[in-house]
Amino acid sequence: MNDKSELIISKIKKETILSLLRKNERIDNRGLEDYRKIQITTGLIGKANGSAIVKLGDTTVITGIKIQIDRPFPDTPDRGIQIVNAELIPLASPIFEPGPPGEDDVELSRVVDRGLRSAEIIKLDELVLIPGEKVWAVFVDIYALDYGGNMIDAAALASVSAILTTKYNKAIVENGEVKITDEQIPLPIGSIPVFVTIAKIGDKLIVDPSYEEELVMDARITFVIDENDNITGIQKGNPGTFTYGELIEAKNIAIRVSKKLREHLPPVHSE
Amino acid sequence: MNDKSELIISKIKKETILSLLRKNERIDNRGLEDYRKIQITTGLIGKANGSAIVKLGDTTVITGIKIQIDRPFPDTPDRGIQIVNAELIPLASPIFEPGPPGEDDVELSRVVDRGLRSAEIIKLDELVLIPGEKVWAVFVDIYALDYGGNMIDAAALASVSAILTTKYNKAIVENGEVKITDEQIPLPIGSIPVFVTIAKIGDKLIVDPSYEEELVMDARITFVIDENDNITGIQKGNPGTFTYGELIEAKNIAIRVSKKLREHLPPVHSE
Amino acid sequence: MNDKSELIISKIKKETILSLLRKNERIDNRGLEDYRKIQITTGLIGKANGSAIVKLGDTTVITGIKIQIDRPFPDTPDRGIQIVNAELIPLASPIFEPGPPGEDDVELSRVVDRGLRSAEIIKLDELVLIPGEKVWAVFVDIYALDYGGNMIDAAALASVSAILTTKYNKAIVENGEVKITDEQIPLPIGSIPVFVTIAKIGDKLIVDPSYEEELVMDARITFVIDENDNITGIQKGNPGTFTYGELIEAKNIAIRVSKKLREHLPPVHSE
Amino acid sequence: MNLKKPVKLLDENGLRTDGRRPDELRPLKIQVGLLKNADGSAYIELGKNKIIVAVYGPREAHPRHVVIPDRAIVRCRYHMAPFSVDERKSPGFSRREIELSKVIREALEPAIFIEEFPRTAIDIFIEVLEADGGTRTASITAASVALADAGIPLKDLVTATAIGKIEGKLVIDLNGLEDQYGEGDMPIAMMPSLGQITLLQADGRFSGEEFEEGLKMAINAIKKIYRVQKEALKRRYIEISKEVLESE
Amino acid sequence: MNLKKPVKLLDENGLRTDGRRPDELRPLKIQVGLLKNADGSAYIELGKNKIIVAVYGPREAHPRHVVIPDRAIVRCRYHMAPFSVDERKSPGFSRREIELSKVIREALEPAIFIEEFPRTAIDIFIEVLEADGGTRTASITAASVALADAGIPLKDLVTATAIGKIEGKLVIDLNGLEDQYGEGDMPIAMMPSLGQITLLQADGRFSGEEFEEGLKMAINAIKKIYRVQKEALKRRYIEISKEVLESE
Amino acid sequence: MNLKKPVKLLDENGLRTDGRRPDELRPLKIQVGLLKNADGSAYIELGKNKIIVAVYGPREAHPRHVVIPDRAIVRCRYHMAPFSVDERKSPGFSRREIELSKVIREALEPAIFIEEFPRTAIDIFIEVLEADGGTRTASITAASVALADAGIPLKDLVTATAIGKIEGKLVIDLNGLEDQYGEGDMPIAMMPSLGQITLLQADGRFSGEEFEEGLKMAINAIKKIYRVQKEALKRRYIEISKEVLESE
Repeated sequence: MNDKSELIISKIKKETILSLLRKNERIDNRGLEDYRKIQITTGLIGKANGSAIVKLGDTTVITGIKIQIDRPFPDTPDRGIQIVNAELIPLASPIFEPGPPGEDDVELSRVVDRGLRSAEIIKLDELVLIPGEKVWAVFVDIYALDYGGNMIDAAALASVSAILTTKYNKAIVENGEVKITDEQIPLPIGSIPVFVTIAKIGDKLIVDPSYEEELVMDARITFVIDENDNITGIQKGNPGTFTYGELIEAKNIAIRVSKKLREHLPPVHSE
Repeated sequence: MNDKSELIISKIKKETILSLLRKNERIDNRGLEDYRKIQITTGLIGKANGSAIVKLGDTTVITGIKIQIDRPFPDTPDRGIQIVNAELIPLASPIFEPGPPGEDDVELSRVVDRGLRSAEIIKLDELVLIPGEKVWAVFVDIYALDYGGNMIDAAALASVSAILTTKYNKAIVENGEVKITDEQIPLPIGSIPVFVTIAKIGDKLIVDPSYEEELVMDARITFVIDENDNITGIQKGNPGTFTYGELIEAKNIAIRVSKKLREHLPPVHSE
Repeated sequence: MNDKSELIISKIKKETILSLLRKNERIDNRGLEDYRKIQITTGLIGKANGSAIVKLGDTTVITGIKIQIDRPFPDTPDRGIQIVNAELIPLASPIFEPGPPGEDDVELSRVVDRGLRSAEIIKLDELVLIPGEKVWAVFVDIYALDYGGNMIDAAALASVSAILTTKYNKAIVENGEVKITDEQIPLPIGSIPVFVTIAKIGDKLIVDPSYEEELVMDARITFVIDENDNITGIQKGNPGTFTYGELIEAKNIAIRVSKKLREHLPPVHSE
Repeated sequence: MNLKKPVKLLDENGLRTDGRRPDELRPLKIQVGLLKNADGSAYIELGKNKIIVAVYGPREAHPRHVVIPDRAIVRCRYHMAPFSVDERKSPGFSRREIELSKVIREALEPAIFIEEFPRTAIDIFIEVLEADGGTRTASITAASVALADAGIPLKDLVTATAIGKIEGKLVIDLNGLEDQYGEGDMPIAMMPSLGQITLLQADGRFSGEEFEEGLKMAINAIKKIYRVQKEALKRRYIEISKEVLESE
Repeated sequence: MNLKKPVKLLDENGLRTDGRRPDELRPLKIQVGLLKNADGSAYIELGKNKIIVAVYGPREAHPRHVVIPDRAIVRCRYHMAPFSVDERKSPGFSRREIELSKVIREALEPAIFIEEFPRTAIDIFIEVLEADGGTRTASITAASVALADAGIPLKDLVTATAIGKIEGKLVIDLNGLEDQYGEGDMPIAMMPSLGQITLLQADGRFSGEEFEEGLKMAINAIKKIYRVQKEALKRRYIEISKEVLESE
Repeated sequence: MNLKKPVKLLDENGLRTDGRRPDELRPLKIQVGLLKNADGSAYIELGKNKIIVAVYGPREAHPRHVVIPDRAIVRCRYHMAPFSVDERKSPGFSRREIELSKVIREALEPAIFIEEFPRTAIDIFIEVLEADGGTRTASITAASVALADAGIPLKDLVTATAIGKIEGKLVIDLNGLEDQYGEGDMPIAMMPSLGQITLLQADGRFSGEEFEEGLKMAINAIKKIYRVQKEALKRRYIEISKEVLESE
């Protein structure tokens, strides 16, 4: 999204966004702390262990989960593996270029990965079959399908929803041999994080920036919030700045908004 | 060969090709179903298990075969491995660019690979040493040396000729251990495919297009034909089209021509 | 350093260098066989097994050594592993471009590697733990930090100094199991090579060319010399030429100069 | 193709593993214009296959050296999501995806009036979300609808299906199981109204007669799929018309 | 974060494994202008961290398509030497290094008057020679000094540190051990005189109160580091002045 | 170099494993102009080595930023076919091939009047079809002939061979076995008429005297190879003359 700032947004529209904000109004009539319409569909992809398509306003993103047996990393022999991979493919927007993942894809992957990991949504220590030898590896693959702003929150919603509804075949270890059974079981779930991204435009903080708002924003910050209002992740983005006061305010907004956002998530171990 | 259409062919030459074809004649005096002169040299490369250099008119291509013991693919534990790799290197033509294999290289590799595989020219199930553990891997490496049109047929001729004349050291399994013997044996050969490429220029179908003919052709289609006139592969190329009738005609030509082409192949298990 | 010749060096400076040389003088007042000021600092990097920063005039280069247990190469089951990797990073000079290692990086890596290997400075046959299974791998990573000419000699000085001062944990093999002990031991050292690079400018041979001298030189040649005045490596570079007589002279200079250069090396097994 | 079959692909009644007759297509659903950013888009479900296609263009072509002075360049990127198949696929482009991107592009380009858009690029992005045999043909079917949705003038839609051979018998529209264990697979794309075939591939083994019969079966099936394509486009036009009327 | 701790990170006296108090920084040394080729450079030692930064620019930007007509582009390349860490790192860029290059660039860019240098590039090259927790923040601290050394006009220096949580307690400037086995890590960069925060990340788990308290602790520590930065620059200016005087 | 020798490399009569005397070259065959597309080409067989070289140019250089206003750029790509060696080689470029491409280019460039062809590129493509020690020197020998065949004006041909050391004795033109188990290898290229050495490398261990003696031996051998090069070119000119005459 490096190039985004270069994209043309008409001067008039920019002026409109800014002058509305001065009155605490937004161009699409939302309140400053309102998310756009959220629609979550889970279980669409039959070959995936879990999947979710999230529509967040004009942004659409899909996450698919595949689970398979793998060798653990040498430094964590008694933990399963979680790998998050996000791609901003050119199908989703004229601003995404073909080619191998760039720094925006990498940042998105890593921010979602850390947010999931800090919350321990997937209890990796319960995914060990033979310590040091065989563990479950959970692949979380995120693809943008239509980009209309606030990719992080949409990608995180899709990923959390897919994880919560994932099913995989239980495996048992007998005499040092792993056997896959027919029993379908859900992932062991720890705490469930919600990602809230706040944009700063002028001196206003707004939740869930649309693409047009992103084009005029100074900076963005994402807070990852757990069920107990703890912060399990932060990522500031864009070359803009926040004051101490703005950060405290943004944190409070994020905690407040996270509760509403959380209601959209599918129930744990639902299908 | 994406760029080929961009290469300049003089308007006069183009007109000549087309007006001759209207009289069922070709610019190099061939009949519509004639191949250019074919010359096959096998066994040139001492360090390869098999090799063949094919000259097909102005096109020269070399295939070398290396055979070594490898681990089978997890989903085919009781089959040997066949890997085909073709490269259109810039040595062979100003239209081939340096750099990693592009889509033309990949298409050529895959078309030859599928044609060999469907015919089962190499009986992969006879190349197993220890099922799931050790099998023979056959590497078929194809390099263009001089490009004068109809790469697929030349590459296939070279590859089939190299396979038919390949020798490798027999291995025996004793007490679960593989031992390489000094006995040189040929590959287990199934049916032998012949590739026939037909170009459509205007409403004419011609066999074995030269480079100049490729520059004016609308479309090409390759049929892979076995000893019993079965079709074991098809690949249509170029953004042109065929009618149903043209395809039937092309198929009949291919079967007809394949018999003559087959006579050029070295005898099975020859050196 | 492909682009170096393109860099602008003022005509006046070039003339100055050449006319001084005609009088056997150099622009920085050195004699033709003098090295610039050499400063070697070892042991700076605590996490490396060995390290050295070398300043050679305006050139600064760092080598770090990491040693770890690895599987030997299949064709040398009873030898440890030596891997040399050099990178001319854009931090060090505006003439070094970002991106994966280019041909200059690769040449530097390979010249240093061969020079170390021919001298057998690291006795690789003493680094075997379980033949065919486990050996010590010595990674020699070289990074340019400031480029002021004669990278090969600076890189080699840094690498030799780092190797001579490397310490690693002794391992013992008990019942086919490798155990790492707490005892810190030095690498087994064979003969110690010194790299001497000579530039040819007009008909003059000068030692240790500075960057400005490299810009006007016709060719360069590096001799690697051991303690007994044997040549254990040569690499000619740049598209210039030498006569037979010049090569004999260059070899004699290199042997002569190597003795002085050798005095800068840290004592074997020092820290 | 050469693997041991775990199951019989045709039962005693001549029905296939999913209950279809030999000449029966899988359930087919096409949805047009669902993406907001793309100039044209389509989503296809064919059996368990789920594929989304976006078309951008005609638009400025860059880098400059790809520009062709007297026509548009057509580019195509066929990609399978890592979770679309049984074993997770690595996210990068495989050799198979590179080849299919090429043959799909060559199957679609003949239908486009590329001379009308000199110096531009038409980009076709295909993402396979779930795969179960026949993704290349379903991709072509969907992509030509997406091209139409983008307002790009076409000589005809391009419609595709595959002929297969299982238990020695020709069948239409192979599913994944039939593709893996059958004796032959022959994907075909054509411009149905013009009778022009734009893609033809095969592997496995077909006699000359099977080839001719298979082509005929495919052309019949293609006519059915063509109707579904046109209906999907019609629904989309009605939708747009409504939106336009409502916005006035 | 989630690994079993081999040691207690705070002892009975509330001291850390390296003997520091919770609010105590590691020994810090900054050296300016040590590289000859770079337009500006800095070397930082923070505890065991050893990092070198070179700045080139403003200079001609190429390839051309990256040029921005009304301002400079800022590029950043954060890299760790293979020997800088416990297990040898592969020399190529990891995903971590790609992300950190981006966030470091975004932390520094707000301080630069980029509008004053249209159509140019400012390149920041960071090489971590030894790493022991906190390399991104130490890199930012050093890089802003290198930018100043390059004579690039800055709104303020950028100064960075990290807040961590060990044994349930907030501490400043995590070392490698604390980073690996602690319960949280929150790197922060700011322009101290302007009170503008330019980087903020966190992982682990912090309550809202801890977040507020941590930010305050960080701002205090940043003031101390800021002094060290300014002193290092002052030393450099004196050095240069001497050189100039001597050369006259 | 350091491996245990499986065989004695010199027998009691002072003959080598392939029956040669120390100063004897392997059988050498050069064929010129065998490729139709290339502007110049040569095929060399030296013992079991089989190498083909194509030269294109002087031709337009692109991408543009590589153009040099006052001379031609010379580019070289040395590649070994996967089947050219004992163990199948991966088809991509190894570090060895990258280095050899560079040193071969630097060995040939001094012979080319590059100032006569400003703003152009001369491309040298080398494909090793079979390798058995000495491919770099055989490649140079063949490439200079291919350059001449392309009609590019040369100051002289470039001719190359290698000196080796086996069983403590200097020998000429190492074969693969001698290269692998010998004590030293010193490839040399020169313009024979001009007495200018354009490539010199060595590894192993040579005394100063061995270096001098080796150089002399190489220069002698190079004269023999030079004759073979010139004869091959002469045959080609006669061939061309005939073709021209016949076509008249």
